[in-house]
Amino acid sequence: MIDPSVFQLVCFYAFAAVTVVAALGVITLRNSVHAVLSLVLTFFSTACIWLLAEAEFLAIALIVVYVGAVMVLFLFVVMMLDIKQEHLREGFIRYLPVGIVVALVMLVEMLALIGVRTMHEAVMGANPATAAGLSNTQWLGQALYTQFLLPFEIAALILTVGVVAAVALTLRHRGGTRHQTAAQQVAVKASDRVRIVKMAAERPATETPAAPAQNPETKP
Amino acid sequence: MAISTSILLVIALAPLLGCLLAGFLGKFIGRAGAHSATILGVAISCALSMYVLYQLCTGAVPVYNQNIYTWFEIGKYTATVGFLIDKLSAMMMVVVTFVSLLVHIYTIGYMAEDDGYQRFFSYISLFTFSMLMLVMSNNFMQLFFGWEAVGLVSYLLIGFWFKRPTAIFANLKAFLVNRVGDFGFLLGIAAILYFLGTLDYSTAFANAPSLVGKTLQITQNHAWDAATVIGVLLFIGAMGKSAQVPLHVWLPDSMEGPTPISALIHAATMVTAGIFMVARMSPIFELSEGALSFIMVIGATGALFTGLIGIVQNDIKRVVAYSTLSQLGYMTVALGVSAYAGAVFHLMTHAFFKALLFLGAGSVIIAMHHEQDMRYMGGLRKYMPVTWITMWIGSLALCGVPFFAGFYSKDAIIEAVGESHRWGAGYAYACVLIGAFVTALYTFRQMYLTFHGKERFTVVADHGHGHGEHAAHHDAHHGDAHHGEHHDDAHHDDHGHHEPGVLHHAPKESPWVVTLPLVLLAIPSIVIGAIGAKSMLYSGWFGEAIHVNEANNVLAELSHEFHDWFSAALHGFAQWPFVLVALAFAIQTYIYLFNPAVADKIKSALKPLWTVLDRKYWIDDVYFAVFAKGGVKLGRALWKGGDAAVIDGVLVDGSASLVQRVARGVRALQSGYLYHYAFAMILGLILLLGGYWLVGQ
Amino acid sequence: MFNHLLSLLIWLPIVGAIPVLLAGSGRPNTARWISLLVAVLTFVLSLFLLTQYNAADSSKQLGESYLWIASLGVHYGLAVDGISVALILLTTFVGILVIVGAWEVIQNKPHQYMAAMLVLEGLMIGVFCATDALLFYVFFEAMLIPMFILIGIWGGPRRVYATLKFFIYTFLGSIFMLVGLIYLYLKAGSFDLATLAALPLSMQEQTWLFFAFLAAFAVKVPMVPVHTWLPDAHVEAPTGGSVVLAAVMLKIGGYGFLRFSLPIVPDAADAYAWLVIGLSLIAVVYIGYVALVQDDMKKLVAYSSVAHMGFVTLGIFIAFMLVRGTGNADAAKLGMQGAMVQMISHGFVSGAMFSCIGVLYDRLHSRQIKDYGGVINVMPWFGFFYVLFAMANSGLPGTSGFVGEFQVILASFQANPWIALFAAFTLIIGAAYTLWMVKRVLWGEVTNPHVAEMKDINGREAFVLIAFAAAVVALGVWPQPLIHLMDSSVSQLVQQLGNHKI
Amino acid sequence: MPNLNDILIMLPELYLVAAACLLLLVDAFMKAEQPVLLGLNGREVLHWTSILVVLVAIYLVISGQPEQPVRAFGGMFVRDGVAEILKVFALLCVALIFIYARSYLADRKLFVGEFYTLMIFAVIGVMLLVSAGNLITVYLGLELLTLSSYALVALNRDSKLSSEAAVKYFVLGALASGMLLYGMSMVYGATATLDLATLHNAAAHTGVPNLLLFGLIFMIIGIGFKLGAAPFHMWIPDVYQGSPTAVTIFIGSAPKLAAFGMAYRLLESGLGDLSAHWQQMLAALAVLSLAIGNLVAIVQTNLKRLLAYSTISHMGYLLLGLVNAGPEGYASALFYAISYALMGTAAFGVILALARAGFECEEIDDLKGLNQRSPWMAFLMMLVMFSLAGVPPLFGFFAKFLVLQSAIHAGMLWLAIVGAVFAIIGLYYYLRVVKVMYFDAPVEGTELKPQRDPAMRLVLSLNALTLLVLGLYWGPLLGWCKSVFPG
Amino acid sequence: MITLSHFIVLGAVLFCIAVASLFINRKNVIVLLMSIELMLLAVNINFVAFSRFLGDVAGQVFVFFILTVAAAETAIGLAILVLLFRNRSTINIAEIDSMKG
Repeated sequence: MIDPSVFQLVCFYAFAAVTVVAALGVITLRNSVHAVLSLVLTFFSTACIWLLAEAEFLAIALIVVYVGAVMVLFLFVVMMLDIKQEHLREGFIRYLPVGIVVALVMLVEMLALIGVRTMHEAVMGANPATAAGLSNTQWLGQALYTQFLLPFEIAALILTVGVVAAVALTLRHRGGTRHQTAAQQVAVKASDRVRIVKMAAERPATETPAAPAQNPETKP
Repeated sequence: MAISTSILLVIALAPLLGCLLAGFLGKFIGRAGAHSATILGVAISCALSMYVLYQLCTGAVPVYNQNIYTWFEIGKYTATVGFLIDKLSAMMMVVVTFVSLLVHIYTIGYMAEDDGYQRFFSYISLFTFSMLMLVMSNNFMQLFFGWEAVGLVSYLLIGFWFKRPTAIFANLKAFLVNRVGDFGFLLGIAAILYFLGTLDYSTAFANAPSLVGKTLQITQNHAWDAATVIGVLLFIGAMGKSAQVPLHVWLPDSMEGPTPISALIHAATMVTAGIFMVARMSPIFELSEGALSFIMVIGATGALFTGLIGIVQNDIKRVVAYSTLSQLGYMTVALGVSAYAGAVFHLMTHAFFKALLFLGAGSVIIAMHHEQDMRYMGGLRKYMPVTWITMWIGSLALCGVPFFAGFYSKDAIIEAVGESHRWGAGYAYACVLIGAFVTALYTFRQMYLTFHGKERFTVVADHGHGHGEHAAHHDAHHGDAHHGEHHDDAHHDDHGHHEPGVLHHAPKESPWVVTLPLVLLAIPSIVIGAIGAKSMLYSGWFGEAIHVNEANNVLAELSHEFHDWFSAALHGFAQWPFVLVALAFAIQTYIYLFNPAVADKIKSALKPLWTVLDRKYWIDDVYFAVFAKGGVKLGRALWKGGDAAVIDGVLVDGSASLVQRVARGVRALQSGYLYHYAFAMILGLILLLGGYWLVGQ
Repeated sequence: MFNHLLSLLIWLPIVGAIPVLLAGSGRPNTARWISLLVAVLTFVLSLFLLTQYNAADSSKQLGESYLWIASLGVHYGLAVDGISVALILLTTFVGILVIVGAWEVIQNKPHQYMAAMLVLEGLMIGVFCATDALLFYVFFEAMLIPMFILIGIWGGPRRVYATLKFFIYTFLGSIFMLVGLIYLYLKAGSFDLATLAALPLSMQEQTWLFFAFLAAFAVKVPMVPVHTWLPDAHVEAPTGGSVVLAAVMLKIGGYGFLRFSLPIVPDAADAYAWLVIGLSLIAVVYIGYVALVQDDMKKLVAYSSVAHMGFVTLGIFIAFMLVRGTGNADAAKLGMQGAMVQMISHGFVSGAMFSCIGVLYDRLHSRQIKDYGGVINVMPWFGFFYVLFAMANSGLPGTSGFVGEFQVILASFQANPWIALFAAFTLIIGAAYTLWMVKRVLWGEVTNPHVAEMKDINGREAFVLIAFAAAVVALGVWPQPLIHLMDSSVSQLVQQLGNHKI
Repeated sequence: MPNLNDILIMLPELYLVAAACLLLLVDAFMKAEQPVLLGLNGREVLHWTSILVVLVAIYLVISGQPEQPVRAFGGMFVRDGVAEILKVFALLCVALIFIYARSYLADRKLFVGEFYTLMIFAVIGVMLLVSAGNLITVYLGLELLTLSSYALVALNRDSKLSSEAAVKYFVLGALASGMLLYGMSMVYGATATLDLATLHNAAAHTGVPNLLLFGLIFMIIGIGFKLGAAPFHMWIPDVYQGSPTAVTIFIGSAPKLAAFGMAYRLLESGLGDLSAHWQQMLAALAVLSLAIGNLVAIVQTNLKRLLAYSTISHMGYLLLGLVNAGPEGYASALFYAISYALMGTAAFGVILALARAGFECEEIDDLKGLNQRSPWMAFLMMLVMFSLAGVPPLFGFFAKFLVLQSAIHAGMLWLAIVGAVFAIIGLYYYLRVVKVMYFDAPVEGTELKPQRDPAMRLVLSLNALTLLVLGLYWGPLLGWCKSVFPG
Repeated sequence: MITLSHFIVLGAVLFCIAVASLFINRKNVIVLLMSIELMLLAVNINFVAFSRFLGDVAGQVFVFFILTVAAAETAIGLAILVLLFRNRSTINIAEIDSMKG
């Protein structure tokens, strides 16, 4: 048998490699759809890594929420916008060296400052959820609905804002289109449909031509 | 009994009141009102001054020295306004008010037609006030006040005819040159305050002996004798006011002013303020051989070299002006040899005869319809006998012919210089002696050219304008001739200058208001020397007012030889000065009466010398080029180079535009591209991380 | 009310500006009369202040103090000494004259002009009263706003450049002072000037603070080489603006030296007195030459202001050399008094000169000297005043211009004859630039038809000029009352000079 | 478990949430264009109701002010003096903005309910952020605010500039959030807590603060971005310019208060013991902000952009106060934030008042000759400009004075001098605005009249005059600011 | 043996990739949005790892909220993107520079 810890490590490296490669794919692929799909792959492999860290709930949530909803939204927009792919990658190569240099410098700085060496000694201990006799989801849920109740409510608020904002920004009342409003249709009265108007056979001669002109001003 | 303060106040303020009346209310009180008010004011001053002098002479009253009010009082330093009336100041007061009174009267005639009649009276009364403040002062502050105030009036009067470009040039020049003198004078006063701790005369003079041995640290290891510093600085003030070389350049130009002013201010009184001041400060000057030598050399140089210029002048007033310069030189020399009394005495006699000469010249100018060039005169004696005679009196007095006033004063000076052993006395003696000869040369030349010989003008028939008597008016337009611009069309044709030597009316004697002052001045020009010589020169008449160290007292030496005025005069005929005068008389008589052509021959023979004199040794030109033009050039250079270029250009606008340029550069970073913005943030992150990495670890 | 006399003096004009503003451009005469009324009331109040002030007492008087910012311990503290009283009188006096002077001259939004003037007046009085450094600073800076507006709206063609330069220059100087004041506050825990004066400071601290103060006040005075805003500001400012600027605002620089540099950093001020004295002398000589060649009358007078203000700084700092160098406290007082008298006198003289130029400008709409010539022919009365003020400007005895310069020169000779020598140079160069201008403007034939059409001064202008003339002559003939007013305060200051802080 | 007390502590926030939801419903179901109440149409009812809602919230905040800091929801929420004061002024700003913005929005067909609800959501975000007691609440409050802001910026859907601004804002904002979160993760890793109070204690005892400091750097970037401090300022000019002015005025006011609150919470409440480290970083940001803000503002021609750069420089000054890292410094920074919020609303308020259909009044030259056309508006704007420039006796001066004092007190004299120098450069462009209004002639044919909305004119006048009044009498406000930071 | 550093390094690498993408990518706004998702993912990895290694639940809860917020954020981001495209018919970053300076 393979030592579980070694297996874990192998798995980790494998998923990590996929994650990184897929992430690179996200930012390098010409076709936006491919990029989105590559991002999905990134998420997927990350979820696997989280499973390795025994964070099952979040791993599943990541896939459900992200891959299931967010990435679909992305795809939807990408398709909808009908973007010409060819132009969108121009200049990428030109700036790539700068990008690599900056990214590497940053990475080196970050790693140096984080002090990954000391972290190397931190070995994954016992699963705290298990230690508490709970599943990961229970563990998380208990915290979420007690200690983190307020943030939870705020998150709800944020989602509301997201909805309001998305609607406010994209919903259009187009003047040219015709809508049927069921409520109006139901609530209609007979008097609204037909009005019997009595009219003189011919125009009264006394009426001055100026009178109608005033109407628009008095009744805005 | 003492001199009444009220009297002194009236003496000083009466002319001021007249000035204010004539000046501010001139329109209401009219011409007659203006001259009456001012003449009355000056007459009162004159009468009271004489009374005060009389009181002092009789010994009935002691010297008056009181403060009127405190001007400022700061700690131990006080400045006051007050009067010191001793014989010196009393004599000056009489001279000033007397000459002023006569000039006031003379002006009635001279300025009869001028638009600025009231203004003129106002000015001369203001002058009288200022001059009185100067001579009556008992402290340095007030002295400086009077000193500058007479300068102001001089400025106003030289520029009285403000339309003349030459006049307004001359008055500016006069004021500025005087300011150069005042610059030194003020420093001198500051030095007195520094060394003697007071601005009051009596205290200062009492402390003066303490100056001995004191020095003024000029540089780290260089110190000057205190008394010399003070003396020289004060004398620089006198050089300005009394037109001593090299600050003499303003005086000839000041002749742009109306002639009465030339007589009053630029001959009789104001220009002698410097002489008066040095005499007044004698206790201080006596402490410094160096300063006195300096004074003597300056004076002697002026006495000779400015006189020389007089010989080549053709303008009748300018001759007198150079003669004034020369005579001021004599007075200064006298001061330089510690013969203060001689200087003051000469000041007095000079005041009379020089005022006479100026007023006489003015009279001639009236007669000649504002022709001042002597080359177009000649033979005037038969037209204007009073003027002729009085001017001869004045001339003889000027030349120092025995029995005339000038003889006593001038001869005393020459002899005093001869007696002196001060450094430079030899040079000074030579100068004054030759100067006497030169004086006679230009004086007789002037008299002959003006009154004798052929008439070099022609009288053309009158055009019927009847302006003959209105000569004074034309003086106002004299300067215009050079510029060919005439605003006063009514008198356009009256100006003889367009054709020199052509008159529309025959010359004639001036009215009585003009001749009366001539006569009144001629009298003292003859007798005052004889009257005053013994007492003022040799008997210590001034008393405490003038202090002379025993060792320096050359007049005392001379007094042994002086017995009485008559014998002195007789003795004078055998002296060098008179011989020189007689020689000059002979020469000039030959040239101008018998052989006028010789003059031109000499002139062409001595062309270089003549040019030197005609150009006044180029001093004016050099001053103008260096100080006026140079000052403007320097100013422009400093302005454009310093203020505009360096401070504003580089520092102010430069930094502003630098900021602008930097701002534009920084602005370019805000490119509008999202990736640049992100890059900036990331760069910020990297730098913060890196900075921390480098610093923190 | 009499307990709040100083507050009243400050706030009366400022509050009085509100009805003036409310009068609006539709009722210009109402605005004018109200502002005149306010200005006159303020002047009367200041005269009352004079009667209330006890000149024999050297301490600060008529004090008011309220806690302004409790958490910082900043006070709204007012009090005056003789110097303040003199300067307040100058301010209120000039305040009336600028309002009268602008009467019909300002046609564009006169109510705003008058209101700005009144606000400015109140703020300037505030500067002279404040005993709290922060309050002083507030008044000191707030003044810039109305002045900025005055120059900017009613100024000449380059007004924008000039007014920006003015504002930024001054702000530049004073912001460093602010930093210095904050430093002092942190050290002393108070902005009270008396407390700051008693605060011991090391030489290094004093040096930095000295230069911070110098930056503020040197710009304001202005001293060479930070003077270049002044000619521009003056040239472009409307007449009233120039008058106030020259007559009062510049004095605030000198006043600041007295209130800050002298008592707070005496040792550094003594150590760098040579610098200030040197700059003052440069102001006299260098600026004199620069003034000589100006083609614009206002610029000329502006430069001459710089030169004359040189005497103020010279007088103040020569006192250090005298007290500390020679121990001659009386001479130091002489110099200091000279500086003070010069401040007041320059207020009158420069105000008068600018008023005169304003009179000319209103007629011909030019300030160029070359556009004039022979003005005396058509405006004799004007000529009288012009010559009088020109003479005062060149320091003629008998006018106020002489007194301060005389005293400063006398005092500086006590310290070092060379200083006096350069200072006395003003006698020559001052007369040269002033009288040369007079010559070109006033004397001579009428040079052009425009000049020929000029009318002599009217009653309103005459009022302004007569008032200035009276002040100039009165001060010149008898300066002792003014000197007496300031004497005890100056003595006190001189005494403080000798206090070493280290 | 939360109890009633927790609810009461959070009453103002909860009330606002409820009110916001109600407004959302009202907006959805009320006929916008028809009179519904007292002759007002639906929109107007919404407008006034929103104002009322905010005012009531202010009342609730003030009336419920606790004596001592209290915590709710297990320390997630802290109600203390700092939070109170920030909330009061943030709400006040929003109320002012509602009043100022109406005519502007109506002229541009933006007078929609979403504006009001999003604003209220945003201000709830502000309130949560400044009251946060936990990194999670910090993050969520911040996101509530920023997400609302993104939407508000893009509110004018047909404007190219608006959408461009929104994209820039969004991308950079998300980047900043990402960095902030990254920092938070590191802090969490170092201290094993998200609670700020616990964090404070842990930070005090942690021996190896390397990870903590690393996190700190990232968090400072988040703070810097929110403040708009250089070099994280790039979004500010474009967003200010591109947003509808009614939104710009918001971006320029309440979020700055929030940013201060966030900085205070993270840096002082959380990592106060590391002040020696972050002081230096903030000082660097301050210098850069002062330099870039003031310099680039000089060359602007667009008034909103100019004010944007001015904001950057003001944030530099605010940082001078924070650099002090003591009660006094926080008080001065808070004072500065309040002063800036008031000045910002007044400045943009004048622009809103002058803008009309087809005329944005956002170029500096648009103000030409304002004094001729509308002296009162010119006067108000002048007050604002001088206040922004820091000229006494206006409010802005004292704010600057206090932060300079804090910097000097912190021993950073050099920083104060830098601040002073850039104040001079800054002066120039404020004066330029005054110059245009007062010294330039109006452009012929343009009409420069404020909107005929009496409420707006009155409130705007009060807003601007407050700058003068507070300049003359700022002691109480300072006292308040100081009292919330116990020594 | 998986250690904490494995996760952290992975997070750091992802973070750097995302950050680099933000300025290398000069054309497509959508890629920017995706980069942001990557960045958040990196953060989440950190939190999960720290939570697991510290035995503290808060980190995982935070991740939960980050996911939630990111969803809302993406919705708004995409809405803005749509707006942008409607107004300008492009999502090319290099062309979005009407405001600068």
